[in-house]
Amino acid sequence: MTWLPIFTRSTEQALSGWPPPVLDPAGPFASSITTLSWILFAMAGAVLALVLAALWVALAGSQRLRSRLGGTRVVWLAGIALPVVVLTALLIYGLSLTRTLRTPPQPSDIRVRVTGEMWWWRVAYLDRAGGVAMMDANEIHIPVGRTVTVELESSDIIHSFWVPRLSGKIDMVPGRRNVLRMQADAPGVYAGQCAEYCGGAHALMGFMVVAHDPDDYARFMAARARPAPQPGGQAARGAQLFQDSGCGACHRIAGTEANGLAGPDLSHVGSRRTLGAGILPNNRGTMIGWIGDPQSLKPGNRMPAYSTLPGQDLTAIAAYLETRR
Amino acid sequence: MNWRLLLGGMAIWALHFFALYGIGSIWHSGMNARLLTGLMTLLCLAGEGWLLTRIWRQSGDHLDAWMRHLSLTLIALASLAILWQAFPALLS
Amino acid sequence: MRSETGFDPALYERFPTRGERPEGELEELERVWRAPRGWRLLTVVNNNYIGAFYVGAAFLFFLLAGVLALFMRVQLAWPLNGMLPQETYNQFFTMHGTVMMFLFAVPAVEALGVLLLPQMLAARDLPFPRLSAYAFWAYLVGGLAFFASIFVGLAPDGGWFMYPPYTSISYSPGINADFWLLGIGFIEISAIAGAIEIIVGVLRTRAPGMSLDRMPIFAWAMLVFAAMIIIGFPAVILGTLLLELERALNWPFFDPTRGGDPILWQHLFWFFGHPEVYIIFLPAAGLVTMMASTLARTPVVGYRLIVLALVSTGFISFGVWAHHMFTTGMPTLSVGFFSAASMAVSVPAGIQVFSWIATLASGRPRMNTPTLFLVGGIIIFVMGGLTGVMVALVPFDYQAHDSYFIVAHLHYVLIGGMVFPLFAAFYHWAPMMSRRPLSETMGKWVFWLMFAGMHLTFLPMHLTGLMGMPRRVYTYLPDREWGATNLLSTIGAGILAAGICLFLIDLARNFRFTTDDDAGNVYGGSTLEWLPTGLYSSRSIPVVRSRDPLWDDPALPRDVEQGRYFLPNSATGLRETIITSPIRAEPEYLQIMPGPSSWPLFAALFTAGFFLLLTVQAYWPSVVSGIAAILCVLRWLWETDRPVPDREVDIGAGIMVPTYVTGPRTHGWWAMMLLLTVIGMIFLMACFSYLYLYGIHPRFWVAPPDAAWLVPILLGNGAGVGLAWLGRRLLRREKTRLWTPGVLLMTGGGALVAAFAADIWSWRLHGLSPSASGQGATVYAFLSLQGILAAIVFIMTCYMAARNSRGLINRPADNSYDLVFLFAVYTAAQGVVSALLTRLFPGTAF
Amino acid sequence: MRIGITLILLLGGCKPPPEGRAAMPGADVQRGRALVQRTGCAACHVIPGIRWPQGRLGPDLTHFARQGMIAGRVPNRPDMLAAFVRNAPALVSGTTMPAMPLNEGEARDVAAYLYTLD
Repeated sequence: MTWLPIFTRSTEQALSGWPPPVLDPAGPFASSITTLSWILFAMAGAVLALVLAALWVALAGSQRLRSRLGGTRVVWLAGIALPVVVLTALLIYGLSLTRTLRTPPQPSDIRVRVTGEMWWWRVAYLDRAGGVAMMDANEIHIPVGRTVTVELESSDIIHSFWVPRLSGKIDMVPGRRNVLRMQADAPGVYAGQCAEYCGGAHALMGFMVVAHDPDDYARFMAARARPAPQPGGQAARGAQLFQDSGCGACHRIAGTEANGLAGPDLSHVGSRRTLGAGILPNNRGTMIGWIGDPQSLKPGNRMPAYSTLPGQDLTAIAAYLETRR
Repeated sequence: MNWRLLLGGMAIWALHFFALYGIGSIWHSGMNARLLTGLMTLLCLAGEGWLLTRIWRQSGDHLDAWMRHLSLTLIALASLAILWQAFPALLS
Repeated sequence: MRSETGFDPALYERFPTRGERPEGELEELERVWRAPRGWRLLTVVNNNYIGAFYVGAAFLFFLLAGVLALFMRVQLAWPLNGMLPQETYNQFFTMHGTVMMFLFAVPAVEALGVLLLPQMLAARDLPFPRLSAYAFWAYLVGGLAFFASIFVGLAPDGGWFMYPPYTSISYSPGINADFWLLGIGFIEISAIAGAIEIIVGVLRTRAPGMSLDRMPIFAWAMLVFAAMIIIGFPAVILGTLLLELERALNWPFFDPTRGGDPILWQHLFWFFGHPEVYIIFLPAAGLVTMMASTLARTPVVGYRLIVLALVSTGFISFGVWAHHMFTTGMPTLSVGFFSAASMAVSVPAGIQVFSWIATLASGRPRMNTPTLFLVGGIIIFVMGGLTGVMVALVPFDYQAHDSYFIVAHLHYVLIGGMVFPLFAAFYHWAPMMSRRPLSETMGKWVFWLMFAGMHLTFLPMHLTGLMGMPRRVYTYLPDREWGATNLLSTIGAGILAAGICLFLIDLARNFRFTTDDDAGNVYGGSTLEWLPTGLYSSRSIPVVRSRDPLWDDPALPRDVEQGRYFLPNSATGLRETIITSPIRAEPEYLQIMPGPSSWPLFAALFTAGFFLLLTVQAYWPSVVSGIAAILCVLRWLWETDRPVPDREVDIGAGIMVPTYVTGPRTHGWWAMMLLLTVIGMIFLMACFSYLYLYGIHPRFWVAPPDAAWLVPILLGNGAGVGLAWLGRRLLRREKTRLWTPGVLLMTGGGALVAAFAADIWSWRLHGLSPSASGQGATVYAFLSLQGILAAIVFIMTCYMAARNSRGLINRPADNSYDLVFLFAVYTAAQGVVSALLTRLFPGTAF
Repeated sequence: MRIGITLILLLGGCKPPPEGRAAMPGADVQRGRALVQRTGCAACHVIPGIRWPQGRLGPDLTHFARQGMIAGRVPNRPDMLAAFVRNAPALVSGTTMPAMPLNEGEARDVAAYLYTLD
């Protein structure tokens, strides 16, 4: 059963698990690595076949073949000359590809700063000057066909940013700012995951990258830039409860008094595809369940349980958060 | 033959490697790093060559001959590794 | 034939000797080497016993860590399995990696070295039997206590790599991480003690005539292995020391907000951690080479190329540490260097693989159990090596790093490169120390179960990794399609485990430990360990004239057993072995060896007590235990290095060698130089850390104290060395008062302590606090190292003064005195260098 | 063959015919299950057959059909259950169970699904 039917891969792919994301790239940075991967697999297959054949001859071959194999000449040819030639070629290829992948950010790139937290992702969209244009969490929206510079930071311990279908991974190291470039060539949702062990809920630290058509992207960003509507009815009561329950101490909601920075920014939580850093679909039930008892869904995370709130209140808060799109 | 000649080839590789690591850490990239890397590589390859001529002239009994061959192959492998080591800077 | 030491090789022609050996020689050898019985067996120091205990203990840890792996595999069998909670899983995978690497792999190959090397080299024992005993007991007690932490939920959970800041006090406040740091730091000491022993053993206790080109390949491999431990382990010792200091005293080595850097740990850890892989692989590769030759009944093809591979791996593997750090954001240029070195290090591996194949091809291999394990191991290792080449390419590593692809890669390399060869070796060498060989029939079952299970477990993991599954996750969500391959892996793990269980049954049914009536040369080996042996090793020590002496001289076993070679008796009535020259193995002198003693055992127990009590924060009991450990070590040393009545003895065929030698030719001097290399490497790593942190965060740095402080520091260190040197000179004078050299040495030790006091005082007055910045932390780390050394020198000088006052010093020169002198010279030099470095670089320029 | 029939009969015997109180004519169990997934009920309840999530804020629903009362206050009847899943606070004031965005038909489907949890 698929609980997060949000990744853009067809059903057959999802059923068979093939091709695996690393070999199913969706952008130029990942696909250059995929090409390299296939070359490496071919190389490995050929060498393994050679070794197996040689072993076969050594153990069960005819006397004539065995005597040809049983001398230092074989060591010089297959053990030294062959690896040197193959490895030199691979090294040159690998180095030039590394240089391409590590090209410094260009001014034309879209800039996003992602900060690793235990165990979620803080996302800040940057403007040309490097100022923060918009805050979000656990979801990165990018336009198709444009290169995105992701600035990687950490606020606590080492994490690693990895979206297999878009690019390789780079670590988020406290005290440093690493840079990764990625690009998606087709609209879709691409799963990402923390790849560096960061204790506790490391296993449940996911996120996603959403690639939009350029027009769609412009509309999306414009919609986000508009101030959220005043909540009415149940949502209004939820807004009051949100404030009274102290949620604002940890969470920020743009345009309100809630300005906490300890937890994910909730200004646009209603439009996110997932909750709990990529692990739950976002709907009324999961939102209420998450607020009521986050520890049973993601053990060890930093959100305290609000299980003492009655159902109406949880519903109201969830309804309020749903309006923050 | 002695230990110094036997391990000399690889010792020069180590010297070259750590020098390049230092250069890369200080300058990261750019012209300085490439020039220094090239210079260091030439120096170390020359060192291997010098060692080669010294060992070439050695003679002696079975053990000396054996160690001489071993040293020469070590020098060859070290030179290859030195050359590869210089690729990242020289090819960029 | 040339000579290395002035020994005339023509004398070898006197062997094998003719004529009857005198009555009672063999009985005396047996009496001298007899092992203690009953409870006293705990005091045994002979390599046959210690080696067997050691192998057994290492295998026990293999099983324990394997059980942890099975639990993990069951937890991962399907998505969201709830068998192991998150915290427990994190502790399990940390312990699995740590125990496999530190408590199984390294000790296992070291144990094989202790067990096999003296036999292969036809030495009576390793040169420092009590040190082996100490290393073994320290390892066993420390390892068991460390493992027990998992039963009380106190096991570390930071991964076997223990990356800060996760393992710093802020994010891991419990004592779990301290268990790792102190437990492993302690076990590393044991590994280093073993490595020193192995280097001296291989280079100085070979049978006469066994020149470098006639050494068994395993001896070459162990030589490189031990040298790599000497160079590599100090980095992690320093790393654990720094991290423990950060945790206990808040010295910010790895805290970026105060001028530290978490990546520094990764450099220190992997500078040890990658060579570690080759440290594990090389000895096993040495065994493979020897077994391939024996099983195919043909000399090794490409012996010289294999030595080339071993030596070059020893070097180049120190240039690949940062390929574990490609994704940390290192400069592109540096990343390229490490990629290139990673390519270079695979050339020697290729040489070895094709040498093995050529050796098998040139002979007629029989398909028995060791051959199966050998060939299976080669196939698995080649597959791991090929994925290794893949991840050595930076772009591919960006995808594969920290994914299950790496889990597959490393298990292929380690299981193919070490575990399968080890099982081959179990079957191959069991007849050497068991009355019965292991079962061939069961062995084949064991092999096929392990081989199939291994592939079923780890082959799908490559795909799981490419599907995007990261390592070290306790569970995963159902929507990622990782379920099928994970289930296969779990089934495979069960099959692998079944194979190992069958091996245990085979062991229980057929293995019967013995030192004298063993099953013998079942596979027809060519090297000296297959000579008939007792606890004294072989009856006499043969002259080695080729690489495969047992094949080239079929009469050798008989001649050796009839005492027709070197040292057919106990020349001095004590335990002894011949010390030979390092290159040509010419006899130099007779080493008197210590016998059984309970002091190494007590020293190990108290050392373990010191570290474990420190972990649970019982500081005073810990100090008491530490002092007790020092006293035990001194007590054990007290009986050694005594004057010998016979200055020269006949070691066979009228060849006379001295019994007491001093200076750079002695095995003790070599061991001390190796120990100083270890300490020097720790210091070098501290210098690297200091320069590295300056390079990363110069803005935290302040000007050093006034350079005038260098005067007392230099004077104190100079005076220390001068006084010790003077004492050494005075030993030579017959007329000197008896106690003068001891007092001079002790005063010299005092001067070193005074120089250290001046150094630390200057920084305290200057006001730099160790918790202020990376600079403060590293400066005080230098001071801590210097303080420890100065304290050790002072204790040693007091010990020498005590020996002197009891007339236990040899004149005109004394080995113990020389060793203390060497240590003091090193300490003074390190004190001067660290004082200069911290004051002159970067000085006031930043 | 005969053994097979016996087995089928035996198995059938294990599952008694639906009791009167759980009879829900017209409700679609499959749709109910899909709705349970869509609305995220499992974020608070352990529900058999749903692997993820398995929240523990609310009670475990493993044997829900056997339960006598809903939330310990209301009799476990189809009409009551359908009303409860739509708007629990209206039936049981102070309950943590929130009102869910379901229409009446959907609520009956969900209730029907819940009665399959025996």
